[in-house]
Amino acid sequence: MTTMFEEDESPLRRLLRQYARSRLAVLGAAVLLALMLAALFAPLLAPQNPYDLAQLDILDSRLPPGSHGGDDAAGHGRLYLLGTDDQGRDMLSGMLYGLRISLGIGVVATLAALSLGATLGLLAAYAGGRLDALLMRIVDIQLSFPAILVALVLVTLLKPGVGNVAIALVAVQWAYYARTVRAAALVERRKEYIEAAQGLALSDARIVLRHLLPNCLPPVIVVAALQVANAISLEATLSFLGLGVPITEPSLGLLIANGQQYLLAGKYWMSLYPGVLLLLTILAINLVADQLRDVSNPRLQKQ
Amino acid sequence: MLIYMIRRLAQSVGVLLAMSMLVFASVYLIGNPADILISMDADQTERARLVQAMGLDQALPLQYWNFLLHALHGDLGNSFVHGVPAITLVFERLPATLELACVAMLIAIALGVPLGLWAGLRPHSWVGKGIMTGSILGFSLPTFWVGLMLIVVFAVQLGWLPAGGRGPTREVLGLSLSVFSLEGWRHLLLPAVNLALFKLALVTRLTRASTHEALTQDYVKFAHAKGLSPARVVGVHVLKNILVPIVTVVALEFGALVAFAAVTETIFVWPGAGKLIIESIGSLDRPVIVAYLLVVVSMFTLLNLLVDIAYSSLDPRVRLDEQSA
Amino acid sequence: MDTVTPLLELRASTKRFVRKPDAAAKIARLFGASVPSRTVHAVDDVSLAVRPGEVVGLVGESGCGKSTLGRMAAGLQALSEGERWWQGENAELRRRRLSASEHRRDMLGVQMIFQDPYASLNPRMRVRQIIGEAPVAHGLVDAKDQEAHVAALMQKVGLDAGFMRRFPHQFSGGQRARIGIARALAVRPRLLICDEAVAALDVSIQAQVINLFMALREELALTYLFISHDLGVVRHISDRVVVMYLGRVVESAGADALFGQPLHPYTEGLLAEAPKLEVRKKAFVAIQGEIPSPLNPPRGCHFHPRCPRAMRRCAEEVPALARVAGDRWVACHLVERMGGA
Amino acid sequence: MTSASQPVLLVEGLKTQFATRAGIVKAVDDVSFSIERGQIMGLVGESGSGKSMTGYSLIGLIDPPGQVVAGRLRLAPRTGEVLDLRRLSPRALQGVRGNRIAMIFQDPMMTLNPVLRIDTQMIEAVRAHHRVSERVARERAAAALAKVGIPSPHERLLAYPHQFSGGMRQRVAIAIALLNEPDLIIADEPTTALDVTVQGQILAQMQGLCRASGTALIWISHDLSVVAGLADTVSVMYAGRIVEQGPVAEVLDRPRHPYTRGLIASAPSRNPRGRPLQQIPGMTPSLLALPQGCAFQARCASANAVCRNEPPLVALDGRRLRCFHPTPLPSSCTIAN
Amino acid sequence: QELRIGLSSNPSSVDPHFVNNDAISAVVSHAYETLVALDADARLTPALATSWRAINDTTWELKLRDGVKFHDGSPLTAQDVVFSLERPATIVNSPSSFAAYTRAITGKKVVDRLTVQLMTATPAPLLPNDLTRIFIVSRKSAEKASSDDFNQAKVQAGTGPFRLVKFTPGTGVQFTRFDGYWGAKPTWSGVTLRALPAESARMSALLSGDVDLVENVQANLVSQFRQNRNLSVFTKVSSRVMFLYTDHRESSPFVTDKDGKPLERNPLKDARVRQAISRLIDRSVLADRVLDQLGVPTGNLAASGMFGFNPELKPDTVDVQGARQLLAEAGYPAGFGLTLFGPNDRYVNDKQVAQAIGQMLTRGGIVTKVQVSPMATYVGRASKKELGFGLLGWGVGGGEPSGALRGLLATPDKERGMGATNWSSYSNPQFDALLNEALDTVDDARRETLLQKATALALKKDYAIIPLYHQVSTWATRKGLTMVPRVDEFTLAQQVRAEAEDRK
Ligand SMILES: Nc1ncnc2c1ncn2[C@@H]1O[C@H](COP(=O)(O)OP(=O)(O)OP(=O)(O)O)[C@@H](O)[C@H]1O
Ligand SMILES: Nc1ncnc2c1ncn2[C@@H]1O[C@H](COP(=O)(O)OP(=O)(O)OP(=O)(O)O)[C@@H](O)[C@H]1O
Ligand SMILES: [Mg+2]
Ligand SMILES: [Mg+2]
Repeated sequence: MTTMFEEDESPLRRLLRQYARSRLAVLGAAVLLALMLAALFAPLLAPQNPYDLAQLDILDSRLPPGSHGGDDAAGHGRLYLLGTDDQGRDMLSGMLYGLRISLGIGVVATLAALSLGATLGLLAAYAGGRLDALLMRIVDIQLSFPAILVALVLVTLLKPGVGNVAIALVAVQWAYYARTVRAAALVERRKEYIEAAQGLALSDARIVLRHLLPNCLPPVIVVAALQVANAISLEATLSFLGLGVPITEPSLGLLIANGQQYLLAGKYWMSLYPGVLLLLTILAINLVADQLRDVSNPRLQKQ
Repeated sequence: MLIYMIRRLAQSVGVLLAMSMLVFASVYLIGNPADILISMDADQTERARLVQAMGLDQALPLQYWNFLLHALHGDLGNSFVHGVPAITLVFERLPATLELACVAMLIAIALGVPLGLWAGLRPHSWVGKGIMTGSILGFSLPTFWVGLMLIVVFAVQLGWLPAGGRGPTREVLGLSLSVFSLEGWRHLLLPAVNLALFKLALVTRLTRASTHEALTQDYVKFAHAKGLSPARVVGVHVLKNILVPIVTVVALEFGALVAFAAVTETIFVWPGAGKLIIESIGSLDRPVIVAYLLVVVSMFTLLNLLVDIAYSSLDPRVRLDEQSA
Repeated sequence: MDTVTPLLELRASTKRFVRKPDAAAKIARLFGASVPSRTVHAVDDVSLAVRPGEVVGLVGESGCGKSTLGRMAAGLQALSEGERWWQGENAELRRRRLSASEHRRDMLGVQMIFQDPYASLNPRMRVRQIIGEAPVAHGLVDAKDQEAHVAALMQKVGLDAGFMRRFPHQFSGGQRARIGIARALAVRPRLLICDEAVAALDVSIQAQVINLFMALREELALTYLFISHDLGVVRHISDRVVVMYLGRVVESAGADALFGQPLHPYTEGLLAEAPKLEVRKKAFVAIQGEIPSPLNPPRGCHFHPRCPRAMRRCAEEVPALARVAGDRWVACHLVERMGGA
Repeated sequence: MTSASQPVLLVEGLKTQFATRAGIVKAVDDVSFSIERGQIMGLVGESGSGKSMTGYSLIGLIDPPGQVVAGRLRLAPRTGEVLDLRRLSPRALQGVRGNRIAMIFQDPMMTLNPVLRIDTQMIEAVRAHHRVSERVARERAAAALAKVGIPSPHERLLAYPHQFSGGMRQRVAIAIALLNEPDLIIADEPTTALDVTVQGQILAQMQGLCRASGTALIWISHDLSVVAGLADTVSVMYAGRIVEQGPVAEVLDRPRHPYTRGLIASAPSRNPRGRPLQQIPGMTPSLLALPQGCAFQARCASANAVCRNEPPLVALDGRRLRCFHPTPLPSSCTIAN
Repeated sequence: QELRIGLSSNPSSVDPHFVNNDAISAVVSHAYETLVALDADARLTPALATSWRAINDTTWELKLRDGVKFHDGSPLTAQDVVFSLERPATIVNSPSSFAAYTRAITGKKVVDRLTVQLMTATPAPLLPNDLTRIFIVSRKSAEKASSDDFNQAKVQAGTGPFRLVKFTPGTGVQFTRFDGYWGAKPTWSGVTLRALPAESARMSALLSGDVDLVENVQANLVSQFRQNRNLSVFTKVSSRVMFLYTDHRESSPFVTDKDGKPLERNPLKDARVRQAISRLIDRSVLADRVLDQLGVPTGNLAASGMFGFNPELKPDTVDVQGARQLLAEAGYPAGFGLTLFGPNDRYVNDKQVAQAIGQMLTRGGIVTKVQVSPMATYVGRASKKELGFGLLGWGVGGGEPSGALRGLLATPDKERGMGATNWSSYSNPQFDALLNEALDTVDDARRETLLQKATALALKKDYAIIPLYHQVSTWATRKGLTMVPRVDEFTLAQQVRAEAEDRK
């Protein structure tokens, strides 16, 4: 028997192949990968541990890019390739670690929000009835709060800290996923393959986990990729408002926020470099997510 | 429609109630307003007197209950900091925020829809791709950073526009607005652009996506087959269809815009409600926080309702009472 | 006549879809607003029996309740009224009597094959999973034998077993229909309910799938409830045909009898309208009027507004489904009179 | 007039291709036919055989990356001039669409713009081609609705599409096609989504309207029996090519292409009840990976080495045929009777 | 000619008795005056009262200035003074009342039109200082007026050189010259105060010429502004002292060993440890580098030159060796772990200072984490004594440090209003006795000595808190303006002049 499909291709491979069609998106993916690696191996790459106060020297503060520090045993201080911030922190190291925190918060918060939201959304859709109504009312309430305010109040409440910023971001985002997943699940639930599974007397848990979930998640995951960028951005804004991560362990956003007051003084490097890195990161994530969304669109997949 | 209104009303009351409770509890948990409000050199007696005057000596549920009783009479309490009714304060500042948000939204729509249409109609052209990549930038730049850059470039370096504050205002229909003078606009421009940037990206992408989607529909092909000019097909058939999602998102985002104005207002010293809320959170001015959130959430809810109504006029298929709860 | 116990039976079954008024609607009613509670009588007092080994065809226009009836028969949808009998026993009582696993066996005894070959297969599962999941989950087949089982089934429905690791999107419509059939067969059902199972297929493929159905019937002693709006197909494979109109059965008869001499005016119109290869330059004269909405069906006989021979009585009185002769049932006042005369 | 001799539409060697990343898709490959005034041509074939693309090619509505790459499309409307559709400027083509050639699509739910009222959609169709006042256009629209059997047309004009049933919508679409009294209507499976009785109504109306106005009609369908009852001539497509073409009676009663024959033979009504249907083995090939020569060879019982060559479309027995091994006549006669 | 000033605060009211807040008092000072004023160096000077003296231990007599007119046209009389001293207590919803300054007064006696006697229950040496806080308003206008009327400029009840024109919450305040002013005629025909709390916006406003003068110049811009031909910078050591408070309790949260495990005994309880901390901090680096010279190292609470300043208390100099030795003596040769808390939105470069201190301590062996948060959260936790070690600033107001000693260091005593802000839980009966004596001493010279002694005891001997530096206040103006900067950080148009005019 002949067939129309010659290749025995897995969906993942097909996705990758279609993804690779846009050069810009491939570039974005490459940059993102590089950034992630840089963040992951920051302790190995960074010349300094910017979070160890003992390694900082206030006398080396605010040095322009390419300066040497003064206070070294040998007399020649170390080289600060991208300058230092107002604590004498090596900008390069600070940015690498900051990227780690920013990406970490963005990814962790998004993943947590996604799992929480998806679970509740699925539950609501599959169970229906009162549970559904209750969950959706909570979602409505959550969504009618402006995100930034929720985060603001929460972080103030929980006291600033990496974990708490992530919690605030989860609190801001989960409802969104719950609603999206529920909507997707309601559509999928009507499809005949679910009915077929019910007809095959499979257990509810099995139907939800093996049939419903895998079909609701992919579009949401793509959205989540975009949300990572949002989360990073929101964390930066919180840091700017003085409510973000600890001051001695700055994220990219906090570095920018700290550096911005030196802009007028012409000490651009303190906020420009982390700003550019943040921009690059978010740009890369968006490029990747954008393309992912395009290729995961079934309308475009058929050809 | 009536049912729908009742349902929405009940929902909003629930939302407002839940919200006020949450805010009450969270402000309580953050800290004691008395600590920050009372001047440091005040002694214990003075403190005790003030705490009592603000009603902070009572148990939290009791405070909440009192608040509810007063709220039913439209009294949301006096600002701890300003001493005036919190709701008055919020309404005093709201016009400035609304003005900023409206102008920002207008900028976003006026630029975003044409750009999005262009990109949607020519998705493979360089211009189209350029618009889309450019719009990612709008998403990527943190608002506060862009704001500072705008100030540095346009106010300090070039000296074209003022760095912050609001221009002269005029009372119109009880709202003091600053859009009636050149000076007013000069002050408005930078913060509005700053605020608009994110939404501009959003509107552009949404328009493009909807256009793209609409173009694959049979009715577009049918319109072409009727021999309509491409201008009419795009201008009437496509536009009217993509209007539905755009109006929805724009209206919903308008609420977010008002909320997000807090950051822009802080940077540009725009005397709006967003700045007020940031200050109030900073000083734990609970009545103002509650009043602000109540107003904003009510606005959100109202907008939602308006969206739904607009929806049904734009998209005749939607009938309000059929949206199941 | 009915000496054989039907394998599956629906007795006076009704399915209503009601949107219950919520609190807000009730309040609105208090204010005097007229809030219609919307009820769709998808299936209205229908009795249907499928005897072992039989192929029952179910025809009717879109929205007349064929799929709903099919789902009720398959046990996928609860009945609003009436009873479902399985192997001569009230399914509800039987369920109470049986253990969970025995009940599951019962459910497996009826399998449905769906219209849409795209939507009815989980797009994120491999064929092996799709076909092999249920038998393993129910312990019909050992996990290690899954592959062999699936391969055998695929062979049976005419698919290359080498495609086991593929995903549904990598198959054509006809192949997907076969996968759906294999999935149903995997749990060794006795009754297959085919809901428009060939409607989405191209004519040339349709023939292949129909042939497959017929071959399986012989081989596995299967019973079918065959839902379709294509009269030609139904006529070809059914022993008995049931015609539905707007939630009710209007006529039911052996295939030859029904196609040879339709009694109900609707059946008559349906047959007349069906385009035929043999008829050239036909002067089409259609049944007049649109299909009414099941939300507010006409009173009396549902068909009377479109019936060329409607009488006053038809608008008032619901005609009962009455036996005309042998296995032949019709719900029409005209026919009743005929029968009486 | 020359109308008797000159066909309304003459298509010669039409080729439409899609340049995709996976290769060139020859959606329409060397299609030729002609239609006389008032004549109904059925265009049949299975899904993906290029029926719709043929239709779209005629009115220049192929979406990129598709392109009409070859062929002559000559339209001779009542106005007397002869138009080469492929040479027309976009503007001129726009003047032909909906005016001289109208098209109706398969899905009645999707063809009307859901957010515009029926009157808007009808009036714009009139005013796109005629400088008339809105009132006149509205009258015309109402008249057209009446013609397709929609009662109280003036009121119905004010409705939105979602307030109509599928059959009614399709009739509105037909009314729009009729508005400017075109010379040719291309109907792309307009009744496939409809019920038998509703389909009957629409077929009846189309038939009557074409007879009355002398409009030529291309009826695209995958259902041979509909075409059998409606059309004068039929063209059978397979994998982008016309494999058999001729008067309905000739082609359907005495099919000579193995594919046409298989198609007809597989219809349940052509088979004894309860017996296995005759079937065409195999599946429709992908347009991307067509075999060298005849596209049908893999499924054809009589295929041999000759079939690796491109079969030409040859006139035979009052029809045109693209096959090296035409089925001998007598065998099909028996089936017909 | 009009003067436009960019404020770093956002005044919430212009009712002079509504809220006791320095920033608002500064704004209000354009239109209202007090009986006794503080000069630029925070020394008492006559204002609406030409003289004041204690006629016995519990009675003060004040002579009012003759010929003073209110903006509403009425003349200043003793009745207005009595009214003004009573008004603060009548404002109930004030978040921070001025009543604290009038509570000591138990009786008021109008001797004649221009003479008032104020009676107190106990000796009140600080009454004149307290009177520097209370603005005098016209009874005629203010009697029936609400705070709102003040804010909407419906009442014109001040005597100051400027008259309120308009107050726009969130935007600023506008004043115009009051021609009937009793003192020197102001240079400016009008004054606009614009609320520009965001630093960059305020600085940009000056750079772009939107305002003529700004207060609180962004620290890192001071030197740049100094070199800018178009700008002038003015600085003044302010009365705000920055210090670290340390937990004196048996155990303290956040005090750990070097690995972060909680310690049973609180090392901070040992004065040697506190001294070690003080010695580890390089105050000159803080002042010069971190604060861009907007700080002056101090070992005092009062600023140099102020009443109560103790010249013998020199700021500790950095001495890492000595500090380690002290730690070793105290039983922590290897150091221990701490968390330093502080605000991030209150003082000049507060978060940078906190981090820099963190660095210095960490290098000295006390591994320090730094946690900064907005003042709102910080104060809440600190006042509940949840934090053991923190950075705080204190404006030593009213012209002498007794308030600071009382609030920060006295053993908490609710009845007597002692130790309300004693977050370090410091308690030394000897200190309390000294302070109490000072508070009852009317004789200025003796009181000053007592205050100096008390300060020395707490700061030098006990290291109860660790003073760091005095903040330096800054102003920048466009070229051509001069101003007299004030130690109390007030920005007053009265003290700004155009240079050209000076030369004339
Ligand atoms: N879950 C449901 N809720 C509400 N109404 C329903 C539901 N399912 C079916 N209906 C209604 O019941 C009626 C019968 O539907 P059903 O799907 O059984 O028709 P059908 O004969 O299978 O039609 P088709 O040929 O289009 O498949 C329809 O009017 C449909 O709108
Ligand atoms: N955008 C496209 N890109 C590539 N190939 C296309 C595109 N659009 C259509 N095709 C191809 O053109 C061929 C002809 O399609 P067409 O729509 O004409 O088929 P059809 O005969 O109308 O089928 P159906 O009966 O399903 O409507 C199909 O095989 C399809 O794969
Ligand atoms: Mg169905
Ligand atoms: Mg087609």
